[in-house]
Amino acid sequence: MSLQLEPTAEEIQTRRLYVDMGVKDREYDRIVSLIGRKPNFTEIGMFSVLWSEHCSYKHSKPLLKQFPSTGPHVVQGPGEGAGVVDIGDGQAVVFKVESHNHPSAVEPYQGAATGIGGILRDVFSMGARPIALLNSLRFGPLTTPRTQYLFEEVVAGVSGYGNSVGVPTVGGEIQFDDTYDGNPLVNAMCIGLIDQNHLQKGIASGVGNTVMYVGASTGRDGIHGATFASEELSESSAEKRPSVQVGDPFTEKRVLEACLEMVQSDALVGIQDMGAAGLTSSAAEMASKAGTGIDMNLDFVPQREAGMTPYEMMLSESQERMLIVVENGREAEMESICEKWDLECVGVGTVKDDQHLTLTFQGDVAADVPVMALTDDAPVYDVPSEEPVSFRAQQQLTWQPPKTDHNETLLQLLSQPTIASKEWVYDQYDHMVQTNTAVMPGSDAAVLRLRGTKKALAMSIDGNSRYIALDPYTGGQIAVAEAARNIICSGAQPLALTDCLNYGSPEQPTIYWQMEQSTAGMSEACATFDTPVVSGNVSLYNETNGEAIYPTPVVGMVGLVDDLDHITTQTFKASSDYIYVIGE
Amino acid sequence: MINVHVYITLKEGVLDPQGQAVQRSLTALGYDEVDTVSVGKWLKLEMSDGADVESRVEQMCEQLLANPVIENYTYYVEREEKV
Amino acid sequence: MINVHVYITLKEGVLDPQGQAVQRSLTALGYDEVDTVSVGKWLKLEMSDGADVESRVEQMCEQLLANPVIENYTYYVEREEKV
Amino acid sequence: MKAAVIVFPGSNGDMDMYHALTDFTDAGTVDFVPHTSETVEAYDAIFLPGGFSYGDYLRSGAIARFAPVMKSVIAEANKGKPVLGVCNGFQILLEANLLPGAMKRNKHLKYMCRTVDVNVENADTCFTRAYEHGERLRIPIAHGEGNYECDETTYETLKADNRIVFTYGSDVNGSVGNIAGITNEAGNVLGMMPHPERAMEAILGSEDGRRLFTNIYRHWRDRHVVTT
Ligand SMILES: Nc1ncnc2c1ncn2[C@@H]1O[C@H](COP(=O)(O)OP(=O)(O)O)[C@@H](O)[C@H]1O
Repeated sequence: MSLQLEPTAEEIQTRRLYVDMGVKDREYDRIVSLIGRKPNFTEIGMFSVLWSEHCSYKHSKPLLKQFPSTGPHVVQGPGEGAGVVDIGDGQAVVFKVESHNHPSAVEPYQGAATGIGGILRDVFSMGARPIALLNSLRFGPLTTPRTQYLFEEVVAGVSGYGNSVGVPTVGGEIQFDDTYDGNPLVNAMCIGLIDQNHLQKGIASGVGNTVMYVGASTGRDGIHGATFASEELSESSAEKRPSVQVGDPFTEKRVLEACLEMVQSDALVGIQDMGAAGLTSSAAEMASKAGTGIDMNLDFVPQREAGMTPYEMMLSESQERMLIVVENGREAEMESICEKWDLECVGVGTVKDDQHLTLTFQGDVAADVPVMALTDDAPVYDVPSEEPVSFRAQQQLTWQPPKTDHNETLLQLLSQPTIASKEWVYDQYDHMVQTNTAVMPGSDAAVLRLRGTKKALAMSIDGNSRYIALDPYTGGQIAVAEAARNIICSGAQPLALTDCLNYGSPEQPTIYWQMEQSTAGMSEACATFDTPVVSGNVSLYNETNGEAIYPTPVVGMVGLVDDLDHITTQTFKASSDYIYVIGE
Repeated sequence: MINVHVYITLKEGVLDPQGQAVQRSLTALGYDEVDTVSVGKWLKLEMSDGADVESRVEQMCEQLLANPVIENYTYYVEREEKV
Repeated sequence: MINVHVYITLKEGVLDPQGQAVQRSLTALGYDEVDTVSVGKWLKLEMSDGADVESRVEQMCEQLLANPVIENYTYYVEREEKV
Repeated sequence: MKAAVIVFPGSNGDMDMYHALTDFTDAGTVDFVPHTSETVEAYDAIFLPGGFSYGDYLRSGAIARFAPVMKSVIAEANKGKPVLGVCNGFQILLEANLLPGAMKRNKHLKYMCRTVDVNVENADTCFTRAYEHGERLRIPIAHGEGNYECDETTYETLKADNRIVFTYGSDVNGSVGNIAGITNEAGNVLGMMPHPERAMEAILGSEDGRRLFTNIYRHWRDRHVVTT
């Protein structure tokens, strides 16, 4: 495909080609007025990904604002690759959860694997060493071959990637329910540890500094993945299949080690993962945060395939890539670190003061747009919300379980896949590598000791969408409370949390109402437990042929154990010990 | 009984980390005449012959043996023609 | 540039858990005409042609591509014979 | 004692191995030695850690076996220095022909991470002298390709020469004779799938791996430190 074959700016407008990219008419008009002309194909592509829900949070921003996100121990709240919380002794814990729902529905092994890769990069791009992974999974009932396949492959993908990189997967949760039949959820959380003086930001500051590309070369993978992630799944999703990204944990491991070496150098100014929307999002966001611009020459971008266009390069979602900004004149220091790890590290651009992202390709300007138009000027929608008619009726229900044989009921419950032991799953995860896992999967929260101290970290990921479907406000509170209980039961003080908001289409007033209510409930609980939200992710449009999933916010919480002696586990310890029930 | 050979590779454009690693290793060992390597699968099915072998094998590939999302397959039915 | 195809399988007598699993799945899916399955590798090398291609490929197989303790290999040099 | 922990691209048990040595033995120096290093001659003992060297692409250990450092590792092994390969390290030793046999995928084709029973079959090596013959240890395993395979003759030889050092308490992955660890003929090269470096501390579940490391050190000390 060559540049000439791309539709012109005129054609894009008259044939409304932007619609296929997920850009609405009024959004297109807004783009035209922001840049003062009609965008060309590369430009409209860049807007389409950055203005997608995944990158712009255009439907969810108002809801996220209500989360408490500050606190005396919060070093970095939402907005960077991951949240950062002080744990004393000059150290901080860095964590975030991220969804990879749609890619996993299409290609479960690679979808889950690349989800793990992405969340790892979010954490090590902050300069932190990843010390643990957790995952939260939702599938349809395990009774169909398709669900069995999805389940097996997702678990294999998590295992294949996480084990290889050498970060222990220490916990998670799994729910099976009809509501996820066509729309499985794969949320992954990563926790990292950092010496606070190594903390990094994704920022392109210092006019004249060099923008460098690190890691795997760029192919045509996942082009349009970010908008894809914000669209409903439908029959035609199958046609988009060849855009599947394949993960390479071996490269990830080398990128990880190289980045953790680079962050030790003061020549490194900024670093960001090329996640969804790859080069576009990393370049635009880094410049936006610094109030600068970037001139980038796409001829220097390492390419895996021949004949790639600027559009393809800018939208590629090839994995295991990072963008870094390096002090002018000190590029060789970064190059030599990367060479040691056998990684590409090439200068692709320069930081400018003109607040424009300007791309050249084969001597021509391929795109030239104001950075702020791509990022800050993305639309934010005030969405109508409406209480579903069923809600009041549900509240009136006074259902009592019929009196039955308790033993029988207990056995029935225990045989539910959602409740049954998850050993089959975590047996496939290396949960011990790095030799810090003091409480392994199988208890309420996993606990990792902090080497060289008396302290430990507890972590858990939880959600119960059935409660939220019944009563989103209370359900939201319950989600946070459950995570907090799991942390406390392990002997830790809850510190902060990260959340992944998985819902259907926000353009449905009743679904938006669920979002509003459940996040309000979560916010209240966060305030009560004094656990600010330091990072998170939103995954909307989880619908199949018009059917939305249950509202499924997932809470990942981290707590601090002051003394290793305080670690408590779930199991009964000895016969004839007393058993107490605490609470209502 | 006949042998059916099924060959599976990644679709074009799909990243092949295995192939890349093998190619680099070959270069390091001095086999620099090798430009690219792709790593695929070769399955040998021993099965009873029948009129619809081809269509059955295709079904098996679509359903189980290959992952049509990222892989292509070809197959070859080996029937003893000599003797 | 020529393509060389290398096919690697487990030696006869070495238990092939992967092949067995595939065979069981095929049976479960109703393909009971399949008796045994063996799962091997198919590597495609794109390389420059030369007089000693065969011996070089054999060396690569012996040294790296196959593990002679448990695996056998065969290969096939594909040269464009038409124009 | 100077110990070398070899780091291949993709190794991920190197830190764990390092801590096992530095935190629990009196080994004087423990260095990470990169795969590109030309020599390990200066070291008294060599450790190949777990992980996924070169992604374990093609076959586990197959590519790492040709890393530049391996020439010297093989040379030092042949001189009789203790060489311990754990998990991926074991796989590399097999590929390098320092140990006989090969690894296949686990019989259930899944990666497995759990703590298992491991029997000490030979308590008379420089690695195991601190254990009792027949002692049952609790040691974690974490691998997808630990299904040890060798031909009948090799197996008989291994048995006859007492080179099977560890076996699993039960058939966990399909290995011939439940083999979990073997040595070379001279007894100075040990490859094992279970991770003794993950069994060093009660807080992590088991201390049964400690004596292996302390004994390597003691073995060296007995030979090199003149006590009066
Ligand atoms: N996807 C998963 N990955 C890793 N561990 C998991 C996963 N799902 C469940 N577990 C582990 O299994 C144990 C039981 O999980 P679950 O049945 O969800 O119980 P609970 O309701 O107490 O959280 C927990 O320790 C959890 O960490």
